[in-house]
Amino acid sequence: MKEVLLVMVSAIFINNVIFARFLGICPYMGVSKRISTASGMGMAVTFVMTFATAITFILNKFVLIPFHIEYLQTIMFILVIASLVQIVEIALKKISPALYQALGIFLPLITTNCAILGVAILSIQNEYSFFISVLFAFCSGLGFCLAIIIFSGIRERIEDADIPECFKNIPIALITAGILAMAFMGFSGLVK
Amino acid sequence: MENTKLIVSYPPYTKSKDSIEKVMYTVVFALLPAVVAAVYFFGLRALALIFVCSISAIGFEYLINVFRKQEIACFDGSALVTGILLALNLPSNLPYWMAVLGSFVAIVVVKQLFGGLGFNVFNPALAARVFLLISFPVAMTIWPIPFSVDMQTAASPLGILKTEGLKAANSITLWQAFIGNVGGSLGETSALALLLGSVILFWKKYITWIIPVSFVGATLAFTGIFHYMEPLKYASPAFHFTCGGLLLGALFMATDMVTTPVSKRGQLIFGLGCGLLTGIIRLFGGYPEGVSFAILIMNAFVPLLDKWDNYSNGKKWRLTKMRSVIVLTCIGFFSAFLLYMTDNITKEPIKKAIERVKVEALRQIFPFEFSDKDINIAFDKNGKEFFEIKNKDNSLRGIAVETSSDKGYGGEITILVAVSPDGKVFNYNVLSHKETPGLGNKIENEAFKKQFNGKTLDGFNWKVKKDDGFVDELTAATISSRAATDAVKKGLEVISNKYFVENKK
Amino acid sequence: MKTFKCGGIHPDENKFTRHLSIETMPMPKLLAVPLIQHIGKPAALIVKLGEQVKKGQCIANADGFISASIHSPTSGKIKKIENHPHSGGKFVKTVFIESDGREEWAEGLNTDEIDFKKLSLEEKLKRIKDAGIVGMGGAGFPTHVKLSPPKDKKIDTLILNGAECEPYLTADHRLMLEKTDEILKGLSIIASFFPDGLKIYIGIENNKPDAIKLMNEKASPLGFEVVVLKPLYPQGGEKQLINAITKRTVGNGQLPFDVGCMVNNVATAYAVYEAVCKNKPLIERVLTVSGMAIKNKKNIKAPIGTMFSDIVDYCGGIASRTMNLLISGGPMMGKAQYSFDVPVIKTTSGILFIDEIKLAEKKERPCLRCGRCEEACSVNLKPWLLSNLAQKDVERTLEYGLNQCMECGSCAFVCPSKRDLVHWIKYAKVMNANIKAIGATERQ
Amino acid sequence: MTILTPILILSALTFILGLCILLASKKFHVKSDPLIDTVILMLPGANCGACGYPGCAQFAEILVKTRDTSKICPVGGNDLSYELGRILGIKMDDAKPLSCIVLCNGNKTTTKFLADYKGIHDCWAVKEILPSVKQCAYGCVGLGSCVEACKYDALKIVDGLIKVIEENCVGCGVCIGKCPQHVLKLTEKKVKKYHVACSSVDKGAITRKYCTNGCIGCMLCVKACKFDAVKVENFCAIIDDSKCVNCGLCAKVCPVKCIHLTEYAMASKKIAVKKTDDNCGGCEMPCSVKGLGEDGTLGY
Amino acid sequence: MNAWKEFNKGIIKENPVLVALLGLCPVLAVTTTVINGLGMGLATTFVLLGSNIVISVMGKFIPSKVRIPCYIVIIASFVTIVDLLIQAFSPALNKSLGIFIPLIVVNCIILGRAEAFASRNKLWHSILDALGMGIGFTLALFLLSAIREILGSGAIFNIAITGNISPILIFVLPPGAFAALGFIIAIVIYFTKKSAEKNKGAK
Repeated sequence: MKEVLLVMVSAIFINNVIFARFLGICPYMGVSKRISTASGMGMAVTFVMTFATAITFILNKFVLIPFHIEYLQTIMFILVIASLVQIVEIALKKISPALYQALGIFLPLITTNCAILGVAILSIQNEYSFFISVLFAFCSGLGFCLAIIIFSGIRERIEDADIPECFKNIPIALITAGILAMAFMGFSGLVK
Repeated sequence: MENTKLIVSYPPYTKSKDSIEKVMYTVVFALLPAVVAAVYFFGLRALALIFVCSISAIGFEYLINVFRKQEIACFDGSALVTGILLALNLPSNLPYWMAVLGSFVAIVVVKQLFGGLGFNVFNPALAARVFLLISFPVAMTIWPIPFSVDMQTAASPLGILKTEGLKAANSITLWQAFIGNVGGSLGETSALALLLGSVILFWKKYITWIIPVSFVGATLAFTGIFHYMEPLKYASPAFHFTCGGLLLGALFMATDMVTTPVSKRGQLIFGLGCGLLTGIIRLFGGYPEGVSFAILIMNAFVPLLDKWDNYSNGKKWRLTKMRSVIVLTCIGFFSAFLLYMTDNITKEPIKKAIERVKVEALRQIFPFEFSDKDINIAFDKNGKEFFEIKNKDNSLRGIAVETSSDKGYGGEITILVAVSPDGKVFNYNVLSHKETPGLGNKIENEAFKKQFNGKTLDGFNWKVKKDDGFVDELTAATISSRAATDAVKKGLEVISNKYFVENKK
Repeated sequence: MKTFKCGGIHPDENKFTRHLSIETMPMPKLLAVPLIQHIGKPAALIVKLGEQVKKGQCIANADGFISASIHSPTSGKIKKIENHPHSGGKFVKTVFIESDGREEWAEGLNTDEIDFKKLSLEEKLKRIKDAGIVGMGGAGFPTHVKLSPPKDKKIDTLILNGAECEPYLTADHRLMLEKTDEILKGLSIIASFFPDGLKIYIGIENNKPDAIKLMNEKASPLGFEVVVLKPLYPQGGEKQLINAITKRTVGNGQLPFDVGCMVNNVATAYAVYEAVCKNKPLIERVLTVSGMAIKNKKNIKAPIGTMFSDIVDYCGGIASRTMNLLISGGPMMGKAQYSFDVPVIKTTSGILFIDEIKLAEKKERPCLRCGRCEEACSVNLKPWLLSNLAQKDVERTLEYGLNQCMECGSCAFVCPSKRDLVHWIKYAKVMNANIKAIGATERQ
Repeated sequence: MTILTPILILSALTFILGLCILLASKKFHVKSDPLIDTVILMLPGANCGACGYPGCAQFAEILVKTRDTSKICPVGGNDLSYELGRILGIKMDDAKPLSCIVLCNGNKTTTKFLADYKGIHDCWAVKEILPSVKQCAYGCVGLGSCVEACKYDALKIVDGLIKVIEENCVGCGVCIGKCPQHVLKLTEKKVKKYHVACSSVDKGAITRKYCTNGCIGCMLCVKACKFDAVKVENFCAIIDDSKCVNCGLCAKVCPVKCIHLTEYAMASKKIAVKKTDDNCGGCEMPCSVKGLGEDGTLGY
Repeated sequence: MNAWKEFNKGIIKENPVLVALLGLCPVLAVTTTVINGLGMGLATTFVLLGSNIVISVMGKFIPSKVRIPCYIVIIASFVTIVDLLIQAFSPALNKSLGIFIPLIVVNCIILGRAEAFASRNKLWHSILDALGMGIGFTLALFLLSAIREILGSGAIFNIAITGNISPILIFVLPPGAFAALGFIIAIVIYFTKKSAEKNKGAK
């Protein structure tokens, strides 16, 4: 039980996927203009990340290791993730157009999102068991969600402040992310 | 009568005498007791530091106003308040250039870049303090002792609690901490002065009572629960109340109007959140002082706390036919073939590379030269790898083993220890660590490592000087030094019970 | 001492003219009577250019349900009818009457007092309607409409509003001191419109002790209860006064008669007395002339239609060259004027001449999100949120209770950054009305 | 043998995944008309509502469904209509390019200011407390509510008066509704365009008091115009676009110089006219009319 | 389009990191020292070059429906090659870049250039474009890592230069990375806007 708690707290707060590991910065900067799109993106990333980590773990355990083709790890993972995203998207469009309306536009963005592949590879490198690595992926997704929702809250508030001309949107967003990362460093060393 | 030029604007025409200048200068007035206490305890250097911070804050704001062709608003007191608050957060012996850098970050980056007064999301003084704390960990965590004439330094009560544990921290009486006769940054030591100053703010209603009360309440509750559960391990809430930056943060930092929620409900959640986070970081976190981080994190939640939003619509997506399956498959086919070939070519080099890294490490820690051939890898019962260096007549010249200790400040430290046949340590080499750069990573440099040379397992107390061992620890990195000593000791134990016990037996 | 529970501010009172008794102003040569002096449709003109009219003769009839008729304040000739500046800030069709000095009343008007008990309800209502009586507190809602609320609404309390919380203004205060009996008669006339068993209060703020003492002596025998109120702005507002006296809160979108209350201004009660007992139409009113920049401050009873310039001459002219703010009404809810030839109308409760207000310096600073305007708002809205939304996305302001705002000005008063919150809220109201109008035209 | 294992595995994986994608797209196929999307891509996408529909997407949908030739996107103008027609296989009638003009010329020099207004810089906000910042209550207030509304930034404030930048104006008409004084008007983009730059309905004497070149309703232009394209309605002259031939005679006779000429370079089709005494042949008009342009051309 | 303009555009005018703001993940993560920065830059350039060549050659055959998975597979194979090469020949670089080498696959620049440019243009232009983009990317990495190393750890190419003034450690840590990149991009926008006004004015 303690180990589960450990993994959860470290994945969400300490080595947060954005602030400590620098994974998934492109969608983080791109999609966080408004809180509604940001939360949509957060949920989509969490969902796909958990799903992808589960499948890549199985793939790794039953295909890569027995056949000693670890070097195919990157290509197999990314292939699975890309196709998975496309299939999920088509299914979503048919089953529930409303949910698709909320999450649909983010799915193509996810294929080029470093966080998904990053978390999958990290969970392999850390040699977690199946349950722990899925939990790790889910909590990293939550960490991403937490970071992007706070960030979009701030960006929406400073949208019409008179920021100097050359600092509008992306540079000021980067500086805000910097200060947020500084704040989250408070959690470092939390887990003994 | 016709010629009088009438001014027309929208009602109301009489306005209260309240203004931004009045608010800000009242806050400055409320900070005076803390400033006086600081100067009383830490001498004129404190006054100079406060002066430097305020002047540079106002100066930077003036430059920004001129640069962005805005009308000059740097004397409206907000820059002065930020300057003083920043100064009260710093140790009194901080070099001046760091203080000026801090006020640059506070005024230019955190406040003006976000759009100036009223638009900044993070509390400028606080963000600057955290910036300095992370950038200069050494300078910011050494606090001069009050009344000390030659600037002797010691850790703040919280620092002692974090590194030495409760026993040492209890030596400071609560009353001393309350009036401020204890190590710490300028403003946070004397709780009495802070409370005195805040009375005027409460009376003139410039700060709401909700945030300070909920903030301090949540912190005391959190620390209280843990104190109740394990009185030996965790300090009492009273200790947490008087020591550290809790009061300075709750009364002056967390109640900054611009960066806190407007609605009462939002302020309550903000206060509770700050209190909880402070408790977590103080009891479990890496940094001794949690208030600054807690408030910064809660500042990020403020837009959400009083957010309002409407939902935006999505976009369509399209797909086509069968041909794609075939093409995808053959691409997969070709890439697999390509990768197989590369793996074949690079398989040996990779193995050799890993070998070379190990040999490289070995060569560094053994004082004598040896060729690759002399290395022989032996295994003990539970499969632990040992590197034995053989002489020409394959008698033993040295043994090396990889051990690790997870008591490091940032987590696990793995090292490679080299020992002579008769159990004396030659040297060790740190393979991986997550210690804080600049502090903990000093366990890698020679000065620290030389102490272990020639030491044997029994006959020496394998502890740091603080726990009356022989290793004198790195200043402000006691935990890392203790972890390194522990790892070397473990290496010696493993080697001794493999080789020496067998020989003895 | 009672007061309303939510919000409220304490502007400094500056009631300089509280000791000066009311002076009747001589009839000026030229009078300008605009056709909009009340809430509702403008009155329909029934006189022609150059026609000779008598004092008190009706020159424009009420047009539609919510409207009020307008009477000639003097006997004389209609000089011209044209668009003329109005104290509300817009150009309004105005009738100019040149007085011939004879002050000859039209027949049947200005009779000596008769006992109102003899008249039937319809008769009393007809007299009030014909006299063109409107709420004199500043709103200007036609009283005859107010006195006939919808049948299903039961009224059980009647409140006489003597609060007068606006700074500088002392007209109601002086009226209560000098015309106490007439006001009480007017109040009982109003009370007679409702079933008996009606509780009647008279709300007076504590800063008028003499009025409270006098009213107590005169009112208690008649069974009216005088309630002493703690001085707090905007206690004069209907919702706030009802909450202060009866602890009932008039919710969002509700009107006073929804909670069984009826509020009338002191001056309105006096005008009702004159209309019913003396059959005199509303052609003059008491107002305060005050402010640093006027030579001698006065409480005057001026005929409707007197130009501000005539009043300035009567009060001794402008005291200082740097006077640059002329306000019709109080400093909190009144409107600044851009010229002196603006006429007094039925709802002008005061004229202020303020000197060298450095409005230029009071530049708008960024909002500090201090939340003080939220505390001050007496209908608990969020003025800072409404003014931000008004600049960004006007339609959303309706969700945050824009239409509850009565523009009392408390939020702009307390704001440390001197932001024009009330102006932005008014701007939001106008834009939403536009959007609704455009929506309506598109639907046809 | 070991070479085969990775190849087989990877190919198998790609095959399975390809198959899944195909199955998924077959089973979950959703019908959607690609034509609407191509039309949406062609439209300017400013969602300005000039075509009468709230957004370009809705305009495209209705255009594709009804194939109604009268539906025009004024912003796109002729070439867009031609393009749409080609795609939808129908002949669209060409859209007349529109442009916006200001019916007021009351800037700092020509008119006096009413009072020192201190408040929100927005025309609607002024109307709440003052008839207008300037003494003329009908003219342009000049605080730029329309400038903010214009997506193509074709309007700008020049010393207290709105000035239209012809090249940028696409005639979407969003600014018309945004002006409290209704002094902005959409007119056809002709080569030369005369319009009366005033909308004050006061009598001449009063107008003259507060504005040096406001229309005083002196009827001189009505007399001068051969095509009775000008008429005066309650003391303010109005030019009827359909009848006006832009000969410019009324502008010359106007005593207060209140009829202004705007040149539209884009729409100019200069016609060289032989200058003869009796009949120039250009426009079947007796040549005595001196209204021709300086370079002897008559813009249509 | 002449060759030089094709090559040149990637470096300054359309620099993938500073102007198009693509591929920020590796840029922020590995630029703690200049060597890492350059290492990552070169690795990415190699992958970009390889994938652009292959994709521009096969551009016509790939059906539009599955073009993303195809491009990803091609890029992934190049990335794995680079990964194995680095592990073989410079373990130090491998240790410091760590997880970010496999992550080049999802680097938006490569997929972006492949989809936007390589699949539509001839081989020669694709190569030039790849080289231009690669060098632009490496330049940006070099710039950012130089600043971070000098300010953060007081050294350049791991040789200490700032002597006794204690370095500002935050630049080596994540917050410093975000802020430094933010400032650089702001300066780039400032100058591009200024030069745009200058030649607009001139025109």
